[in-house]
This record gives sequence, C-alpha cells and structure tokens, in this order.
Amino acid sequence: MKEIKTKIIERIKSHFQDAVERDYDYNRLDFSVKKETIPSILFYLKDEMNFKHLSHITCVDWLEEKEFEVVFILWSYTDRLQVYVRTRIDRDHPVLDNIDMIWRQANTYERELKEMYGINFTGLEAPEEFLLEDWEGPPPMRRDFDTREYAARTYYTRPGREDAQDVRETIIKRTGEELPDFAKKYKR
Amino acid sequence: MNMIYILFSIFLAGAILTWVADKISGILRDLFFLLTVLSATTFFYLKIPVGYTTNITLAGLHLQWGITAFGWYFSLIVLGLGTMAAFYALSYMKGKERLGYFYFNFLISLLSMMGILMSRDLVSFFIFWEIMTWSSYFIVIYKGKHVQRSGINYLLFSAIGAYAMLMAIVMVYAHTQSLLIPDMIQAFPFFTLSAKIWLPILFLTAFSVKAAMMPLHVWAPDAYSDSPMAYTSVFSGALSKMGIYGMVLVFVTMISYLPNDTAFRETFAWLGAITAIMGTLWAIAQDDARKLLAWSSVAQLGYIITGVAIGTELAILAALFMAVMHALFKGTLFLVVGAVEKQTGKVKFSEVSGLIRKMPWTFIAALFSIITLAGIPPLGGFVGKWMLYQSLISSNHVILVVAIFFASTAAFLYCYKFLFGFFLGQEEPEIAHVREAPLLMIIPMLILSLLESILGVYPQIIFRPLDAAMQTLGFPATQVHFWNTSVLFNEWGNQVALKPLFYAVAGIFLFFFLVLTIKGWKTTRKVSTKDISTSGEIPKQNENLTYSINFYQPFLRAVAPAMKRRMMTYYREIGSGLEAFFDYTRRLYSGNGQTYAIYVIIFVVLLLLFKNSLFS
Amino acid sequence: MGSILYYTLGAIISFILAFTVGITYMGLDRKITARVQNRIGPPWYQNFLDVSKLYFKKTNIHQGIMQHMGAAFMMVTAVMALLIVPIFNHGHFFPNLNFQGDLIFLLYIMVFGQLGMALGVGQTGNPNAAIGITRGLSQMTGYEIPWVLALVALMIQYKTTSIVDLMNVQAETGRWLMFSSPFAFLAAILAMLGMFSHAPFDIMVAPNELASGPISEYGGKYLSILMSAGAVFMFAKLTLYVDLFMGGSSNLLALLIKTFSFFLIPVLYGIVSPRYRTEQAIRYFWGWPSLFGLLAVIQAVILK
Amino acid sequence: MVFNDKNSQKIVDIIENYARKSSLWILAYGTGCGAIELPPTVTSRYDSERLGIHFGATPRQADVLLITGYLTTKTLKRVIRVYEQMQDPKYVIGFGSCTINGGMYWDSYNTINALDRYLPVDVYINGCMPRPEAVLAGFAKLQKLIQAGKADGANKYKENLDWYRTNQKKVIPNWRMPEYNW
Repeated sequence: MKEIKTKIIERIKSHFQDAVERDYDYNRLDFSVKKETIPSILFYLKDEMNFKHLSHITCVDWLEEKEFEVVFILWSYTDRLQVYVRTRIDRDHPVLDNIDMIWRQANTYERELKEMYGINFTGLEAPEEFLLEDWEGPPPMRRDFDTREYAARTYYTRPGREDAQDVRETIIKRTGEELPDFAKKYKR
Repeated sequence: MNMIYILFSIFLAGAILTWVADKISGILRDLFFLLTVLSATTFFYLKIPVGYTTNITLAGLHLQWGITAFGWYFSLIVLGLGTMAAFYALSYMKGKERLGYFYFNFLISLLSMMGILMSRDLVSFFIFWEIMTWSSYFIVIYKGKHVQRSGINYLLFSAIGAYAMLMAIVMVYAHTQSLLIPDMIQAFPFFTLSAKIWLPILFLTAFSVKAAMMPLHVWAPDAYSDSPMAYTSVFSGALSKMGIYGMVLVFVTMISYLPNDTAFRETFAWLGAITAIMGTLWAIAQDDARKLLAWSSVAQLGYIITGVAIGTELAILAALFMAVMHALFKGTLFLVVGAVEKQTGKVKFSEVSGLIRKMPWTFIAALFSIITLAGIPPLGGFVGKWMLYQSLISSNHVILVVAIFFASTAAFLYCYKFLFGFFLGQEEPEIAHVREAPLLMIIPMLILSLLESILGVYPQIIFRPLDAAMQTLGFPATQVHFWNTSVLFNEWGNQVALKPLFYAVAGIFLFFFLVLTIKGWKTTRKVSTKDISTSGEIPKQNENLTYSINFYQPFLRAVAPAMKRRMMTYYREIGSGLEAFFDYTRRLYSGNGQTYAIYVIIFVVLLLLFKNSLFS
Repeated sequence: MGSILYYTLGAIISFILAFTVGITYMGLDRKITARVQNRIGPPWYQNFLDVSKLYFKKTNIHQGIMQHMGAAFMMVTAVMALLIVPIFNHGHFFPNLNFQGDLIFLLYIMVFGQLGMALGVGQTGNPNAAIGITRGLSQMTGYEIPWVLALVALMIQYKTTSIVDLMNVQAETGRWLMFSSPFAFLAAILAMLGMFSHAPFDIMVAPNELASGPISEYGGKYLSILMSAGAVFMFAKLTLYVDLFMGGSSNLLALLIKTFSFFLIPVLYGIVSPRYRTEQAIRYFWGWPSLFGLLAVIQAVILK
Repeated sequence: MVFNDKNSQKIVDIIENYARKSSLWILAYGTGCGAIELPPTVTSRYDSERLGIHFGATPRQADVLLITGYLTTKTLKRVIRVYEQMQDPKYVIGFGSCTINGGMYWDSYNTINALDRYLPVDVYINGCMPRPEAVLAGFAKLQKLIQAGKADGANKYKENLDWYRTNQKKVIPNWRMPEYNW
C-alpha cells in the first residue's frame, strides 16, 4: 500500500504542481488543489490512475475563512484506495466547473450541492428542483442560515417547548469546553 | 335481356364512370360510386333469384353463369359489407389523392367477387379470381412506394395460388372435356386416384392463399394493414371469404370421395388450428392496431378452416356462420381503426389512449365487435363458437378442441389490448382536439355492430339462408325447429336457449347498474383520469401514465419458444437460395461462341446416349 | 308470467344463499390463514363487516362510465354462473336456468364479466390496474388449458355437454366422477388453484407490488359490489366442482360440507406457497396439470 | 336511504358505525420512522386483524390515514393529496411525538410541527416511537369514537377547509395541487 501511495503521489505531483498531498490513513489519500485544476485532475485520476468510482461530492462550509471546501471522494477498485480531492472556492461567489461528463452520477450530487449550499456549477443541467421543493429561503445547509429562527417563523410551534435547550450549551456545561467565537455569534 | 349481364354492366359502367368523373368533379365521382354500389346491390337482390342461370358459348367453350343458394349466402357478405364500406369510404377517403383509381378498383373488386360467386364454370371462375387478385393488389399499393413490398408479397403468393388453380383446371378439362363445375363434381368419383388426390390439393392451395392459411399467410398482415382501411374491411371481411367459399366446395364435393379423407381432413383441420394459435400469438405481440387486426383475421380464418375441414354438418354450419360473423366484426373493427386513424392520425396503441370520451360511438362499435370477436355471449360470436366446439367435441377431435380453445382464450388478450390501447387509459392533452368521426363513418359501423348483437339473440335470421345453402351442398334439410327458434342444439340433444339467457343477462345487468347508480347518486362524483392513486405524487399534465409498451410481456415470455421462428424467414431463405441458384445458371450464358458450341455438343451427345439407352 | 316470477324468486333466493355462504367462506379463509400463522385472526363474519362498511361509505368516485359499469358486469357473470350451475340435485329446489346448464356457455359467460371488469379497470387510467389486468388475462390462458382438457374428457366420455346430465350419470352409476375420472379430477383441481387466484397465483392483485392491481381505483360501493360478486362467483364455481366431481348435493348440509372441502384446497395450498411470476404460473399450468388433462382425455377416448 | 323517523335513523347509525369501527383499513403510506412499528402490530405477536384492522392498498379503499412520524413539507404535500383522495368517512391518526409538537425535529427547517393545523387528526398516539400496544390502544380509542359517532374529522375538514388551506398554503408556497371537488 505504501508503494502504491508513493507512486500515486509522485505521478500526481509531476502532473499537477499545485496539488498538496496529505496522507493520514491506511487506505486514504488526500489532495488539495486549486479549483481550476479540478476537471483535469479528476480526468487524470479516472483515466490514468484507475479511480473509476466517484463515491460522493460533499462540501464543508468554512464560514470564518469565507470559503467553501468542495470534496470529491474517489475509489479505486484495483488499488483499494480512496482519494479525496479538495478544493476551496469563494463563499460569496461559489462557482465550480461541472464534472458530470466525467461521471454521470456527479449530476445528482451537484444538484444537491446547488440547492443545499448554493454552489453554481457552470453548465449544470438541472431540469427541476431536486431535494428542496418550493424552497424560497437561503440555501439551508449554509452555517449562517438560522434554522430555528426560520422554523419559528414558518411553522406553527405548539406551546410548551420554550425550555428547549441548545444541545451545544448542554455539552459545554457537561464537559467544560469553551464555546468557539464564531459559534457565539449564532448562539440561540 | 340477361340479368347477370346487366349486373356486371352496372358495376363496369359505374367503375369507368367513377374514374372518368374523378377528372371532372369530386362530388360527381362520389355520387357515381355510391349509386353504382347501391343500384348493383338493389338490382341483385330484386332481380336475380336463387337458381338463376345462363349459358354462354365463347370461342367454343361452354360457360355457365348463375347463382346458387350457397353463392347467394356469400353474396350477403360481399354486398352487405361492400355497401357499408362504400358509405364509409366516401368520408374516410375525403381529401386523399387518386380517388378515381381507388374507387375504380374498389368497384372492380366487388364485381369480381360477385363474378366468382356466380361462375358455374372453371374458366370464368379463374378469370374473376385473377381480376379479384389484381384489383386488390392495386389497392394494396395505393399508398405509394413504401408499401410496394407488401404488394409484391401479396401478388407473389396469389400467383402461386393461381398457378395451382390453373393446373387443376387443366387436369379437370383433360378428364371430363367440360369446364362446368357441376360436371366436374359429378365426374369426380370416377377420376383416377392420383387425380383425386392432386386435384383437391391444387385447389386448396389456391384457396388457402386467399384464406391466409398458415404456411401461405405471410402476405396477409402486411397487405391488410397497408391498404386503406375502408377497403381493408372488405379485403379481410369479404375477399378472404372467397377462399372459404372455394374450400367448402372442395371439401364437400371432392374430399368426401377420397378413400382416405380422414387424413386429409385432419391435416387441414390442424393447419387451421395452428393458424389460429399462431395468428393469435402474433396478434398479441403487435403494437400497430392494423397489424393486430390483420393477424387476428389470420387467426379467425383459422377457426373457419378447421370447421370446414372437419366437415360434419354442424361444423360446416359453424364455419359458414362464423364467416358471416367474421365479416361483420372484422369489417367493423377495421372501420374503427380507420376512424381513429382519420381523427388522430395515429394507429399505434402506444401513441394514443383515452379516446372513449372523445369518440363514444366509435367505442360502442368497437366494444360490440370485440365482444363478438371474443365469442362472449350474448352477442353473435358466441353462436358460431358454440357450434364449432360442439361439432369438434361430438366428432371426437379432443386435442383440436383444446387447441382452438387456447387460441380463443388467448384472443381475449388482444381483444382487451385493442379496446384498452385506443379507448381507455389516461386522457392525454394531445388528444384534446380530437372530435368524433363524421356521421357517414359512424353509421356504417353502428349498423354492422347492431347486426352482430341481433344475430346473437336471433341467429335464425341468418340460419334460413344458411339452411338453403347447406341443402345446395347436399346436406339434408333437417332440424326445422332449429331455424325458427333461437335455441342451439348439438348432436347429443343438449341445447342453449339464447333468448332467455339474453334477457337474464340484460336484466341482471340493469338491476345492478341501477343499484350502483342510485346508491349515493349525489355524492358519487366523476374525477379525471389524472386523479389516480400514485402514492401521493401528482402526475403532470404532459406525463403519460398509460401502460401500453410491452403490454403482454410476461405472456410473450411464456410463449417465446413458439414465436422464435417466423415463416417469413424460411421464405426469405428459399428466396435467397433461388436467387443464388439463378445467379449461377445465368453464367451459362457466357456470351462466348465456343461455350455455346460445347453446350450443343453436350446436348447432342446426351440425346444420343438417351436414345440408345432408352429406346434400343 | 308465473314462470318468470318463479325464476326471479329462485334467482333471488339462490343469490342470497350464495352471497352468505361465499362471504362466510372468505372470512373463514382469513381465519384459517390466521390460525396457521399462529394468530387469532378476525371473526368469521369479518367480511360481512368489510362489505357493509364499504357499502356505507358516504362518498364514491369513478373515472368514467365504463368504471361505473365494471362492477355490474362482474356481478352479471357471477349471477349468471350461479343461475346455470345446478345448486341441488334433481332441481327440486329452484332450478333457475340450469335446465340448460351447458358447460361451454358457462365457460364463456365466465369471461363476460372479467372482460367487462377489465374495461372498467382500464378506464381508471391507473397503470397498476392495467398491469394487473394483463397479468390476470395471461394467467387465464394458463389455467384454461387443463380445465378445458378435463371438461372435454368428461363431455366425450359421457356424450353430453350439460351439467345436469353429468350429475344424472353420477346418480345412476352411484360413483362420483372424481373416482371414475381421476385424471380429469386432478387436472380440474390444479386448474382450480389458478381460477381462484389464491396465493401462489395471486400476482395479478399483489397488494404491495401493484397496489392491489385491478381494484386499485375501486372503493366504496364499487368495491363492495365487486367483493359480493367475487363471493357469489366463488360459490358458483365451488358448486360447479361439487356438481361435476362429487355428484351434486341433495341438501344444504351436504352442499356446505362438499363446497367447503373443495374450498379448503386452494386455501391450504395457498397458505404454504410463495408467489409465482406470471410466466412461471403459465408454464406451471402447461406442465403437470395439462399432462393430467391429457391422461384424462386418453382415458375418456378409451372408455367411451 | 331516507328515514324520517329519528329512532330508525339512530338504529341505522348504530349499524353503520358498528360496521365502520370493526373494519378499519389502514392506508399503507409510511412516513417517518414509525412505519416500522406497524409490521409487529399486524403480524402474529399483536395481530391487529382480530380487531378488523388491516392494510388497504390504495387511498380509494382505505379508511384510516396513519401519519407515522415527522412530516417534511414535501411529504405533507403528498399526504394532503392522499387524504383528499380517500373516501368519506375517513380518519387520521397522528403517530408519535413528531406529529404532536415536532418531536426531535421541532427546529428543523423543513418539518412541520403540529399535524392538526394541516389535517384533521382524530387520535394522537404519544411516544417516540409508540410501541404496538400503544398503537392498538390508539385504535381502540378511535373505535370508541367511531361507535359514538364523534370521529368526524372529515366533516371538520370540509367545514373548515379555508382555515386548513391557509395553513397548508403557508408551508407549501408553490401550491400546484388539483382542486378538491366535493
């Protein structure tokens, strides 16, 4: 496994100078690249390195750094190795290249990310709304979206639950941890 | 003045006038066409009584024209269906091209069918037979180049039949020195054995091509579905019955005198049954309504052939009754397809659905005809089916009964497919503009379907001429009560009284219909076909939920082994084999003088060898 | 006029009898199934409650006139079959129309309602319903073969197509046809499994797969009438089997015992069976059952 | 059926209500996590069929709509349609705390909190999730209500349609449902 990993890192590094690798697990590799490199590195991984399977596309909201981190998770059946390809994009203008010509199923994940985070994939074909029907608010998975406030505004809340606690406060009370600064801003 | 001459002159003059009038004015053409059909029909039934004969001597040949009760019975099919189809055609063909050509051939084909029924000699029989083939061929290729192939197929198989018939006629003339059919029938018992065997085979080959029996049926589905529907109803309803007409004559008059007629009858009965089964299976697999009906015609003619081949009195009765019923319902169904085609422009089940509210009268005609086709009481199809089963059972054709029963059970599948595919299912926005067919098209369909239901309760209407026809064929005129009541009897004395059963069915239906309707009349509401339980999903307006693709897939999977091979493939193989053979023979003509010189020498040498070996 | 009244009265009385017995049997079916599954199960009169509840529904919907009539078509078949099948020996109860009791007519009138019902179902526009119908019709081509073979064997052997005559034959010889024509009996019994569309052959109504198939758009009074028709039809078919193979019955008790013992066959077979796919069901019927039918025909031709 | 006499109408009502209460067909429409409690309820262990309770396949045949857990706005749309496709008389059972006050999803951006604002609930069954015993107890309560003629949620819905519609349209902004013709 070690040799395979080294070989993969070498080849990727030789082709994509901006790739920063991270190796922290037995069968997992991690590359961070610029967002312009995304289609070419994915193509390369699929066609040359045998990472035939796109497991998932997911997103992390780095609110403090004003960035989204989009993660492509790939799997190779021959090497039994998982590769994460990460890229960071601007949170205010989240645009990324559409990759559903590489994997057809990427279309589904991209539509999900579009609805849940508001990331625009250039040239994405989305015939209709996907998971969120009739949604008019901001993308709900962004961390600055206040779901409790939204629910209280939109849905009737039956009286009797006013004492409901924020689960983070309970945890802090029990463990004595410090609440991070960014979290205090969205405290309930 | 001879009445038969007048009848033929009406047809011929009418056809020519229609053709000429087409160049002048459309209305004049339609008028001439309709007048010809109506006047010929009226003239025939008023002026030509059963038994009318006339003798002609033409170039030394003694010919005879006349009408027997048997021919008269078939004339009901030809002229009845012809008139209805003619009315229908006026509206159906409106706005199409080359109408003079179409109407001319339509009339000529009616003329030729009447000619066949009135020929009492083999020469005019053959000539009319050929006219019928050609006129129908011209209508098959009416639509232009893309239907050329089915036309050629049809003509090719008809040619096989015609050659067979011609050979048979020559054989008969060699034996009897007369061309009259009665003479042939009288002389037949005294023919040599080989003639006795070959003559029926040749005649039956000719007739089974027209009746689309199994190995010779391949032309039928294409030809039926490619000609205009107004003519297809005559084509499938009446023209194919000419084959049955001939078959009955052959089986009744010739086969009975054969020493081993049982083998002959069994073979043909089984061919008929196999035709019925395979036709039904292929009909189930079709998506095109015209093709479905065409295969169904093949299958239905299979039943009739079985009945004819069995040859007992009840079996022939059943076959002849079913011939009329088939003309009625298959004629109507083709007209229905024509109406749907005219109004929506589509003939495939997967492309159109939910027409019941748009074309209710067409639906009623289709419903009655389908019930008749399926043989479900209390409509007319049941009478024929019942007599056929009884005749098969009482003559101990056990496995044949089951085969026929399987075919008619499987027929429910395509019956339902026809009604469901066109008229039921979801109402789509694409058919929102569809209107009911014009009155001139609906009325013939409704008249025909009304006849079907009347014959189901009062079959004696058709049994009376049928009885006369049977007597012409030499069967005794027994069971007088049979013709005057609506009770069916079999040979063991079991009976079905149709009238009380019909009233019982109607009464029970009305009672429960009323119960259903009265209960909660105000709170019963009608909803659209989009308001169905789809697990809460709301179907969009343009979303077609009708199930019409791969309709009977499980059934077709179960019978797949039987449908793996098609007869057409074999014919194609024979065709390509022949082509290769001819291609090889063509090389004999090398164009080189030396080669021909060798041929001559070889020929002479061979002659010498033969002469020495044979005649020395 | 008097005879018409007599027949009508007979029809009503036999309808009530068939309805009661049929619905009770349906309830008993559920009870037996429950007991086999180690449940208590519903009371035996549960199906009466179901039918009446459906009939008492305050609102009803239909998708068109054919659906409105579909249930009535089904009822016609059920009642006609009941009127033609002799319920008691010698017709000393109301003979209804069974003086003509013709088997071929019966075979065909049985299809009348099914086709009518299929048309009604077709008009609902529900794809599940149409799929159910295609499966049902396909399966029918399967079980008709052994069933017709069995019937033809009986008809040929005893030279009659009338049910009454076949009953008289059994009365005269004193032997039930299930013993004198065992192969025909076997073929008919195996065909009966499909005819009742009970468990292994119930793919046409598969409730979880097809949302109960043909009846998926039927509710309220329509479903109530359909269930009643099903009960009456079932009783008519059971009586037909009793008449053909057990020599009919001379009193009510014998009728109930005989029909119930026939009824148990598909029920018990169904409880322990999984479900066949359509083509498997068709091939099943064209296998052993048809072979038994052929043997029956051979026996009939030999013994004729 | 028209009975002018009050007493005979009463008798008819008793018979009709008895039939209704003894034959409750559940619509097999599983929402949320509660649907998993139904298999034990209907199979050998608890055997609800002895009370006449079993599954009907489609809304046309069913009498009882079980809301077995939280309802997202997306599912609510379907549930409303299914409920309106059912035939009178029809009953709704709210199942689990999610239907009562939102349960553990009370602050989620896409689940409704109180079912009775959107559909007329006849019986609530408490618990997260209610055990089959509780389910049967809930059905017994519903049967009592039906026999007493008090389970008239459908009428309530019909009479207060405007109020229900307003609530429904508030959470389903893009209202594309076919109109419900009585």
